[in-house]
Amino acid sequence: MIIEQLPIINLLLFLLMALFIPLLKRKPFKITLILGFVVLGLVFISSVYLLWYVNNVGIIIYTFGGFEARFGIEFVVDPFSALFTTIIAILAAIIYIYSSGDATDGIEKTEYGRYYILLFLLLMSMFGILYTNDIFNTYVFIEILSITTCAIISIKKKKDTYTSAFRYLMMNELGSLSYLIGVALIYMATGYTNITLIGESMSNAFQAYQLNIVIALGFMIIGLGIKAAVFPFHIWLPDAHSSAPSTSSAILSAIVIKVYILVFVKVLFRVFNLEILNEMSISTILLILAGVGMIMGSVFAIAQKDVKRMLGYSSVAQMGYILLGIGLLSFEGLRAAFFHILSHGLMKTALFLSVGEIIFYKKTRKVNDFDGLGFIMPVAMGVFSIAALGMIGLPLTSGFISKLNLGMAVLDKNQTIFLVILIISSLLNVIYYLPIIISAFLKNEKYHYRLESIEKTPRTMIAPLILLGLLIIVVGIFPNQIMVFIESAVRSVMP
Amino acid sequence: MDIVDKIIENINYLGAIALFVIGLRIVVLHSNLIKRIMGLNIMGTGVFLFFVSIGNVTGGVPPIIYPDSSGAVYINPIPSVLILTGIVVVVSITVYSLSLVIRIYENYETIDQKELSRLISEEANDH
Amino acid sequence: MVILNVVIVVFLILCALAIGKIKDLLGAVILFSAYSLMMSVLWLILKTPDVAITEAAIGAGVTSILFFAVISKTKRYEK
Amino acid sequence: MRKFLSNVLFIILFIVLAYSIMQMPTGANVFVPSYNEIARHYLENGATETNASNIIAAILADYRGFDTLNETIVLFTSVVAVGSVLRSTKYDKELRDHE
Amino acid sequence: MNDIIIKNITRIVIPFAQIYGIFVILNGHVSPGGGFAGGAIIGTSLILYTLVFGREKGRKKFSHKASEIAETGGILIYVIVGLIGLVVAGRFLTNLGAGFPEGVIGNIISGGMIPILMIGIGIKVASTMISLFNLLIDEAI
Repeated sequence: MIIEQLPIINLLLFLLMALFIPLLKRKPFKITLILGFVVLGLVFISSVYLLWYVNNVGIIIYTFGGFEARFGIEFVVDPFSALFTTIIAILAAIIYIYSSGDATDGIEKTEYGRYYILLFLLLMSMFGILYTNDIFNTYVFIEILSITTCAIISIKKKKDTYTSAFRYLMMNELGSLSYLIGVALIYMATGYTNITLIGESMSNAFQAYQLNIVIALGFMIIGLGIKAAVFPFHIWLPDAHSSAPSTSSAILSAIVIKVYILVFVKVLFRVFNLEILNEMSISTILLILAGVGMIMGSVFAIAQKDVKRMLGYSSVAQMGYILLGIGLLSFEGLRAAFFHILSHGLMKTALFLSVGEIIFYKKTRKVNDFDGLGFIMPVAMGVFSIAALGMIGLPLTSGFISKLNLGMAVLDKNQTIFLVILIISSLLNVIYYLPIIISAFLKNEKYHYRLESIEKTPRTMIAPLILLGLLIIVVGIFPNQIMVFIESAVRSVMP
Repeated sequence: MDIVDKIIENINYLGAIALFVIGLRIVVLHSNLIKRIMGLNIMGTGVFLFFVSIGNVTGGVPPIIYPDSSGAVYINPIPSVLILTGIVVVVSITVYSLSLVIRIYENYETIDQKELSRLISEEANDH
Repeated sequence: MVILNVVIVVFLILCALAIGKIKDLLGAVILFSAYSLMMSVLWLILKTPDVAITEAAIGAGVTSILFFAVISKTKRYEK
Repeated sequence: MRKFLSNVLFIILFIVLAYSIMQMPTGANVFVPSYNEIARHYLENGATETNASNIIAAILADYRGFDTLNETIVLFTSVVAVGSVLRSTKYDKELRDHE
Repeated sequence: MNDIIIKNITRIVIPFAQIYGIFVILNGHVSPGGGFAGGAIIGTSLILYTLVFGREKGRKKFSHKASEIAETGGILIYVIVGLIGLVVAGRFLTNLGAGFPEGVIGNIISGGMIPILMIGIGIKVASTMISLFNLLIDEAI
């Protein structure tokens, strides 16, 4: 059946695209771009089809080489992985169209080929991480992801990108090796690498070797926490995300750290199970980390003068929101977290891409230089405003829905203190986003820029921005259609 | 001497953990970038040693099956396979980070983390 | 065999500590390649010849050469 | 002082890990949990299922072949990444002359 | 380096090293070794050649274009073998079920696709090692 082969075909399409880019070096670059777009389109169609299929027919289990799952490697496409691969495909397609507008800021022309190779390998590894049902296979995919994420930062040949990429790489590696030693401990206690089998034998192992399982979970949480920029481990993020080219920042901030948090969810709920988590009172630790992150991320963001650094710190705060939803360990909490992964993905992509356009044409990254920009670049600034209002949590945007859900989930678990933190964090968001919008639309510009610059903006850059703005509003007005898929994803993770 | 016997019995695990911790210490505390990469390698080999010790069997033989060698006890082959993959991954990471070190040295004339942070903050103040 | 195993593990730990302490990066790389070689011997003792061959070729061979190449491009002494 | 404190921290980490490992079934024998039916299956049927006498190669390239594919992709990625950081200027010139 | 002893010894050693590497790759499924180890041995021998005879000669032996082809070629072998399994037996990377030659256990020709994959891995590792080394030393500061 062809439908069973779709996950591996998705991965192979990305891989073959990456392999064929060097062969197209002598041809005009447009051919590569169009081919890449075709690949992304095919993958998008197949992931949407898979999403429909797993929600209506049943989950797909694919084993390599025709062996039983426990002997080989297994792919599982369930509502969880199908939903998030679709989201990644949408965001990646939008970012891809934007980046083809010849405005990948700071990347030399000779590096375009390599940039797209790395981009497709990055997408492949993220799809693989979501599909695979094997903790060691996850590790290998995570390593591909680590190298490619660092490489799409350091591809911009600037002084500061090298240092931030190096620091990011070191932190990433500490994370990977922590994850790997967690895998080793789990393998030692259970003897499996397949997630389903580990989940079945985990309760027995926990009875026998309690301390070791706790340590394994600790290593995995720390390892994935470093990679997902959970609060005390976030120190690499602002440097890395702000020095990267704009399209890379959008990918890193909107997609990559989310993928790590999804692995985190998989590890928490599938490798370990709810009983063990409750017994270890892991919920409290996660909630405290989330609360501190939500406040501190926003506070740091207020202090920034550089727009991209500000957005980076804002991501730290938003990861706190997602972690809050996960830390509640309840159906509502996980639903809110998954919805926020989607809505934050949309909003952060919109913010980074619109800022990227502003940086590309105005050559400034200072927050103070945004005065009067709303008249010069109405589209970029308009989308920026919609996304920023979404971040604040205004009604009619997707951010409002996720905050509403999160608040209800918090109340459901009687953790009123976190509702207060949520509101404080939203207010802090107002402090750093609103002045930018006000100064952009209400103040007069300090300097005179020629109006022609707007006309030069390629359509491939404007269209994705408008699409993102519309998506944010549409998701905010009609959340129920998407909630169906999210709820079935939550049910597949949390039985 | 019970404890000494216990240590000798578990020497490979203890060595693996010791190497992991020493490597971690070098990565976190050392300011020289090349040393940090070496620390990463040491950490990696620590984890690999841990894995391989899981699969070890006293008196076992490597899992290569000849038709006439029935009755032998083989070691567990799975950890070795995972490690073969892991070694190559660590080499790739090492090379990439070394290339970054070359570029950092070219731009800042130093490979010392402390000096590097000082130079970067000075530059930020200049702007 | 057990004694050899213990001796090698102790040697590895001492090597790792020395890599942390030594100021001369060239010396550190030489120590590192000795470390890798000992590691491959340890893997022979643990009956994983495949890993031992790979470690000897990649860890002791290629990685050390790459470290040497980078040190020749940058600084030899830590200060 | 700071160095001393951090050293103490690392030693504590080592002791905790070592203590926890001592609780595990660390004996190098065939009765540990990791030597389970999967490992036995590989050793007993691996040779006939794949027709390779080196079981490690059989697992590497057959049972877990997909891992190995990923790992060659890691190598490919590292070449591209290193190339994007360090491109020999000479090769650049060759390329420019070619165009 | 301009030392006649080193040059002559290298000339003698390198063929043996390379043959040994090929031996390790081809015997991967019947004895310890395999693609990683053998590829690394071949890569190291090429690095040795470049170190002794200089970059120019090293480039001539293993040009940039060749390394590029080898790099994509290694993965492509793997993917094509996997796709054969997908088409014939319905699963990616199927071995004996997809009709790869079984051979006699213990012989060089046995194990179905395993030797083919090992050759692919070997090519990939060897070319990666040499091209990474070239990139690192070619860097003009």
